[in-house]
Amino acid sequence: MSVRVLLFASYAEALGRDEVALDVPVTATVADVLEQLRTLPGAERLPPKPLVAVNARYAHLADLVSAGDEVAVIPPVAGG
Amino acid sequence: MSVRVLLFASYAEALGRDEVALDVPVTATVADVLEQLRTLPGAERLPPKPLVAVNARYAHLADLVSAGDEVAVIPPVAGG
Amino acid sequence: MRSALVSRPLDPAALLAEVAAMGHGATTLFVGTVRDMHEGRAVSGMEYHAYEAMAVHELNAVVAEAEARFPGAQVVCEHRTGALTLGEASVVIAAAHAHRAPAFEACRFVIEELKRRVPIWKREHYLDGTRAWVDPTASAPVASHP
Amino acid sequence: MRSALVSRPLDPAALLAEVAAMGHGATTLFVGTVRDMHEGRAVSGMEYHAYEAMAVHELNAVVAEAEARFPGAQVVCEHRTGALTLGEASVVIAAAHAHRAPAFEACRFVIEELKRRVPIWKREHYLDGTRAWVDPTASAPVASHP
Repeated sequence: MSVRVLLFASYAEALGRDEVALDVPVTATVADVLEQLRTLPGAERLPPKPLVAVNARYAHLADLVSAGDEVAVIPPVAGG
Repeated sequence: MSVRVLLFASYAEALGRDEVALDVPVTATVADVLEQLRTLPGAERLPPKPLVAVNARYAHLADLVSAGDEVAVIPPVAGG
Repeated sequence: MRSALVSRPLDPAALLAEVAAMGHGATTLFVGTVRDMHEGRAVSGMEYHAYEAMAVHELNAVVAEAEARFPGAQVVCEHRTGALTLGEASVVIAAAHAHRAPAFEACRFVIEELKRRVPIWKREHYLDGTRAWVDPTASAPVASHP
Repeated sequence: MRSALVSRPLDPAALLAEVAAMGHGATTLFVGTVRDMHEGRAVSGMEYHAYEAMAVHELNAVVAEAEARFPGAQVVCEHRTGALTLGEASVVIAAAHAHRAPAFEACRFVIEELKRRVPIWKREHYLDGTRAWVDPTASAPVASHP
């Protein structure tokens, strides 16, 4: 199945894009999506365990993802 | 010697005036001024140890007063 | 730093502007207003009285102490006197600093110290036509005998 | 309660007015502004980026939590996005309550939680022409490779 991965700020710069579609198994977790993402050039600059959101809510690495989910990799936030 | 005593808010109401001149001995302290003040009608409504300022600065009961000093008896403050 | 006792309406935006500076990343503001209830009684308005010479001195000392206690803070405060209607501002404090913690703490310090020692008194007017001096040290307002 | 992510200049006075009510005796305001120095480097401006759908949700959740944690508090918050110049406000929080302690604490709660979890990022532009993403978890800004 396909999930849409969003990248922001320094992570978008690291991978040279702010969005990428990834193919993952139907039983994939957030951790599996990250592992797949790490095969892309520039992904070696991501930290070992970045914050992740699924469909705009913070998620755990063990959470399952579904086809069409929006998986966002969240750099350290710096609002205010 | 004479000192000028200022009264405010509920204390001014208690004594029915906001200012009174008192004659006190040359060696008088703030406590002596208060004792003299207590002879006036309405002064029984003052608390036993009110806050006092001499010449617009907080003072202690044992502080000496001088001729012409402005002695203010300060009700509980309620600014803000 | 600046402080003042004023008889005209207070302008919070003006105090915010007064502490603005390129080196400040954080500005806090406190506005005290006359509210419609106090200790269960319906309030119609408030009179603020001050021992003016002393209040001006103490208020300035409080603001100076805030800036000394939080180095780099810029603080201004104005307190209103006279008759105020419901919702009107009785006090405005603006505090700015490079960082937010001292900006918050300087602002809070000023209102706490002001309430502790600046010789200002207020008389509440109630909807039932009575009035009373507010005594924060008492459990209930002191009845007024005008 | 209300919160928003906006691309126009923020208006602190409007937020103060928004939380005004006759039952409120205390109103606090926090304004975050772009300052001219950060960790020893001269800053010329700042870009704020957000994961918009999520930032709107998280910001609203933070403001709702502030009102739940301090019952009776009324809180509004606006956060700016886009390019800001020095001295411009990036965030404004107004909190009002009958009493001052919860007004201060609700305001402080919102800025602390916002900085902890709302997905907003900022890129500093320096006077020397370089720029970098601000990483509050790092000791120094992350170099930017545009």
